Amino acid sequence: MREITFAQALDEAVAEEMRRDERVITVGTDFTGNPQKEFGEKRVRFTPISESVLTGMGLGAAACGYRPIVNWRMVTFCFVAMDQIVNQASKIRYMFGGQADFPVTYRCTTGGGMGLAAQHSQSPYSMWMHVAGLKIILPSSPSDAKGLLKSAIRDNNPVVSFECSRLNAVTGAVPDSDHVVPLGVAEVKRSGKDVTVVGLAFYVQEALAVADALAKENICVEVIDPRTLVPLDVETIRASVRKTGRLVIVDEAPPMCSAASEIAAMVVEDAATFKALKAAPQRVCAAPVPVPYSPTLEQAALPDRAAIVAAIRRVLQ
Amino acid sequence: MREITFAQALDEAVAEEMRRDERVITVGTDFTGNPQKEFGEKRVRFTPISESVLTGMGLGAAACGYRPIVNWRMVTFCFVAMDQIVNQASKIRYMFGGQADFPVTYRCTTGGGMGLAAQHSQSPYSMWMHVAGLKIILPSSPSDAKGLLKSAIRDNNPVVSFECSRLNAVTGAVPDSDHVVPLGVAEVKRSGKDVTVVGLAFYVQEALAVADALAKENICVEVIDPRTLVPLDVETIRASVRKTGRLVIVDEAPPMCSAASEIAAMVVEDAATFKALKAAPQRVCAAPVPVPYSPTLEQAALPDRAAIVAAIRRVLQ
Amino acid sequence: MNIDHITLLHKMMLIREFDELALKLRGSGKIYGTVHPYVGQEAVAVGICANLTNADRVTSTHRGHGHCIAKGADVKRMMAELFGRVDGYCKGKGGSMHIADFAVGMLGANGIVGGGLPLATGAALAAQLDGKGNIAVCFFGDGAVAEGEFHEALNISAVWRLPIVFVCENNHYAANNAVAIQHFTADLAVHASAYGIPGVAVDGNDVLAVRETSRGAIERARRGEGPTLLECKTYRWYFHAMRATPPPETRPADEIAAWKARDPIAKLITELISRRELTESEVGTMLREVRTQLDEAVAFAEASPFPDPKDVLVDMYG
Amino acid sequence: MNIDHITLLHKMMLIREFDELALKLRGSGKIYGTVHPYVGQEAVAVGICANLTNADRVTSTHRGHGHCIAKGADVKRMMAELFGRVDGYCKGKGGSMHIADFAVGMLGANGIVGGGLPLATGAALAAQLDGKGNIAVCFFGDGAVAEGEFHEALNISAVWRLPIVFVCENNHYAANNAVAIQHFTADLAVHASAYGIPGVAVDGNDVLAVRETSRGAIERARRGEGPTLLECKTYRWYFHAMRATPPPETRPADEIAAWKARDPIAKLITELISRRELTESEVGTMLREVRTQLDEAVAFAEASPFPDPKDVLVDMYG
Ligand SMILES: Cc1ncc(C[n+]2csc(CCOP(=O)(O)OP(=O)(O)O)c2C)c(N)n1
Ligand SMILES: Cc1ncc(C[n+]2csc(CCOP(=O)(O)OP(=O)(O)O)c2C)c(N)n1
Ligand SMILES: [Mg+2]
Ligand SMILES: [Mg+2]
Repeated sequence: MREITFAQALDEAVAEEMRRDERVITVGTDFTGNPQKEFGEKRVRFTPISESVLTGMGLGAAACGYRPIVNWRMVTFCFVAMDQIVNQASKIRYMFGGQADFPVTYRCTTGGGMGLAAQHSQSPYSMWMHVAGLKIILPSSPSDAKGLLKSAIRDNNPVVSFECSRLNAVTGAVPDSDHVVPLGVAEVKRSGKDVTVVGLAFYVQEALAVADALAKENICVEVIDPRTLVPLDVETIRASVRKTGRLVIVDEAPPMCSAASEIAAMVVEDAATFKALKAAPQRVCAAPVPVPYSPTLEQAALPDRAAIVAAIRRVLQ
Repeated sequence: MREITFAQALDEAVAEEMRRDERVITVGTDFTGNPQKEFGEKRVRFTPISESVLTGMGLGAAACGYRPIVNWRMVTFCFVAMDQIVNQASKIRYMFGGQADFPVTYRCTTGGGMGLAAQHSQSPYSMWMHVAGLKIILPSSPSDAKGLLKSAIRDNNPVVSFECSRLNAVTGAVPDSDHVVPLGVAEVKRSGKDVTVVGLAFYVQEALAVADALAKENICVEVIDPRTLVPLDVETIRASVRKTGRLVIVDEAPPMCSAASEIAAMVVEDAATFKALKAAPQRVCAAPVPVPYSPTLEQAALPDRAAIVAAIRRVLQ
Repeated sequence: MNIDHITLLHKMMLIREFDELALKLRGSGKIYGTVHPYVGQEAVAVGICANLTNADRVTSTHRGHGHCIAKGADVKRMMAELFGRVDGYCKGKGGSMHIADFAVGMLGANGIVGGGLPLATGAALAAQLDGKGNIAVCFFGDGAVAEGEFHEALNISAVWRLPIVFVCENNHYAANNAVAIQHFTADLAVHASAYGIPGVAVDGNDVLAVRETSRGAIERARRGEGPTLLECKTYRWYFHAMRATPPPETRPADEIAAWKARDPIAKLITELISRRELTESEVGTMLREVRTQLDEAVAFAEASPFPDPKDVLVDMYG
Repeated sequence: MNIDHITLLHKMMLIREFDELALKLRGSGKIYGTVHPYVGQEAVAVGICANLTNADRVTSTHRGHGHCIAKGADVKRMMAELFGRVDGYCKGKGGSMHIADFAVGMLGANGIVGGGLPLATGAALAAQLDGKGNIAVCFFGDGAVAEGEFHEALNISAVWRLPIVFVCENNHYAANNAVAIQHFTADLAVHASAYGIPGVAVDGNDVLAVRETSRGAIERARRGEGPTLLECKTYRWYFHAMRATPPPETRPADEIAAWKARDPIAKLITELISRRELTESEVGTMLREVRTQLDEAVAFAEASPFPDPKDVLVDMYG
């Protein structure tokens, strides 16, 4: 298997799917590499800065037989397009009684940790999770990035691909063949018996690092990556918690109504899983503030390994 | 005390605050009654259908000494203005280091149950809760509606007022004097010892009705109305759960990453409260679909008293 | 007799009678939710759709019944949708504001002012990529012109020379707000010039004029010469929308009377009679036929069952 | 010597040297995040702000350093902000893309393309309500013209005759996309006509022309006659933005050379020397003074502490 970066893996996913199916087209204000060279100016389109029309345009073209990939770039920028996401994309299939499919993929980057301040450091996936009707992927490794994005492009529904910026340069092995990771399947990234840590995106890597460190103290951490936020693989997470009896969730979004809240809620509302819980589930999230610019404050605002360790120790008490 | 409707209570709040402080102005595409008559065309402005510019305009005018009330009408319509809410209103104070205050109030209606179908039946408050930097009110009675909206208008921060449409015609006693309900204070609407039911908006009334019915079976339900979603009065809810050991949360938004998820998560992550829990907390939410039009489907999609009762029985088992 | 003209008249009558009936049925509680009557504006949808095939796509608005019927949707299934029944176009999930019929190229009504503009632009992109000379038409009101999506859609369509016709139905009001509250000018075709596309205004109460003028714009789009902004000046006869009861009228009585005197249906009838393409008695027959058709639609809707609550999760994903 | 002219030159120099320095400091890691250099466009901010007082408000963009300095912000506190220190304008919370100085009427840079337009419109509404003849100015790029918020802001400002000047800094690129990718025409002042407001284009590299032309628009706004769209044609000398390292240049070399030959600062110097308002040696002195001032700003920034992590929750609510 080749070692490639997260960013390369995503590019490969798009290129392979464009080769595989000529109905796949892509629009955005910028692209890595020069996809127009291979795929032409019709299928790869540079656009004005008009995220709202691009978002609806992707949906409209999807309704007419194409499989558009709309690149919002930073998640931040697509808030101007929120109507087309919330009022159109998520509802259109159901409210029209299933008359048509809408195979559109929306891509954007997420996350802080790079000194980009409030507007350019957001991780608001839970806002999309709340809106019934979208599928959502959030990969944490090059291999998952490629496999999930390929599944997203092949899916017949609007899928939002959240791509964590801090992972861009991370390298990892990616299978050579047509590598597809199904939507809705979590992965146990490391198996353990003492505590379940559910990490998201960058924090999967951080949780694994913490697990390594705690192994030296004979604390056996199970690390789970949901990989897909919608549909969420509830059963894999619950099964892990039933085994370990302890749950820590790590994410860089602020806690309130976050993916971490959802994971906590769906774990505890299952009677058997609740019964198996030996300690109060803990969320390790960002401080409830817009991400500040200064490195000292940004570090204080975002979760770090120490915070993960502290939460694990709390649930082990 | 007078008995007035929920809708009247909200109108009174605006009118009284406009009388009290001439910096209060209001913009929207429509108003109930004829506020221009009393307050003039300068302070009460009919607008083009441009929610995005109205939202930012409210913020900009707030930065310059006014206290605008921007009426989005249905929450649905403000998704076109989401950039100004998420990227500007919620972040502007913090990211500018607290240089200025932004006393702007955004009003909108929420909720289903009236045959208005997917786009016009939304209750997406959790999307705003997730974004750090906004305050949020969600009243369930005429008295709270008036008192909370007055507090919102007097608050020096962007406050979003979610106003449940199904409550519009509900009447209730409202104190005559300058009636203000502080932000961030939940209310125990009915005291009980067996189970804590946290209801939101319309479902506070429904929870109270269920509590009445179950009282006949000697099931003693405590009903809590958070009233303000941000800041959320965590302690009142936790204290109730520590007393009853059981928690049911009722809301008409879909469950995923909802206010109900947040309430479940923040209850269970407190060690003492977790310890006091005798059963798995239950969420009673809408089905994870856009609200359908047909009455049979809409009823199936939204929570009802039977679902609340069933959840209460589950936690009492 | 000119079959095309008779078809225009028939469609306009069908729209009018459909919406008159829908208002009554809303009043009696058979229809739920909100009804936005299209009465008075029939010439716009009918005149434009006369130039379209099923392979051409349209997007519509909250006031969508007219566009549906003009594009060829079946009034039976429309009525069943308004009744919230399983045989409705959306199986009862959509209702008045969300009727779509993809089979005839009707990509849906839309409850969001301006919300259909991006979707139509996407349909136009698909048509351009298909390269078969099909086009997209986007209907929207004068109110929608104040929304940013209007501007974004025109801009990108102009830059990409998309095969699309933007049809602004300027009925001079957005809900209760007259056009002067919304815009500097009542002539909304002026917006075209900044995008370097033709901006054309037409009497939206004259179906033959609408058909003729829009044909130019549509042919232009089919030839790959890009978008047109077509403003149809018209007026709605009734209130903006009705739920349980009709809301009070807030517009000047003389203004309403003047526009009613310019009834697009009466105008076409007069024209066709004067051309001897039609007789009074044929008009009567046609109206009876339309009413019978609508009675059947109501019977169809009544006979259709309500959706099974168990199906609430069906149709979410494809 | 004409004090006003010298002030213009001084501000332009200060902006240029500030941004040249900021790029270096970004390269050396003293500054974090992204720096969007304003170099080449100095005449726009300086020419326009020369007509404003602290009671007039401006909103800015991601490329905001020039607007800050022109509006009267202190380079010391700006530099401290770029360094992420507590004495920065935002106490280190904002950084380059979010500098604001409410005391001088600078309502903030903005990381969202088009995001400042609604805010400025609100400031204009406040000014109109105040009735004291103050105004708002909104700076934005050619890229922002494609966003819906541009259109919404112009429309409502026109309908309400708000005292605002919309300043489009047309530097012919949005990131790497030339204006032809974004718009039908490179002449963006054309958008004014649909709103019934004046649309004026000016050489954005000629500070005296900018000052003169914008004065007209500003006085018009002060008199209560409503908004103007002012397009300033200019060019940025460098890449769109720099993080750790400068990105490659993608624009044609001859285009860059042609615009550099029209350096707004050199142009003003030549003009003032030819008018005998300035000598070469005075220019040298001024440049040295500017550099000293910036050295002091860096020293000030270096001396200022990083924010205490414990203060992460401070400033959230008022
Ligand atoms: C984004 C948005 N804002 C507000 C509304 C509420 N609304 C529904 S229809 C309407 C008026 C629309 O006027 P116009 O576009 O002229 O269409 P008309 O009703 O005249 O056909 C308004 C304000 C909405 N549906 N969507
Ligand atoms: C809504 C939004 N979309 C995209 C971006 C990313 N972005 C930042 S600056 C920029 C180009 C802006 O071009 P222009 O408005 O011409 O300003 P200039 O950079 O030329 O000064 C883009 C696309 C953004 N910040 N906001
Ligand atoms: Mg209208
Ligand atoms: Mg530019």
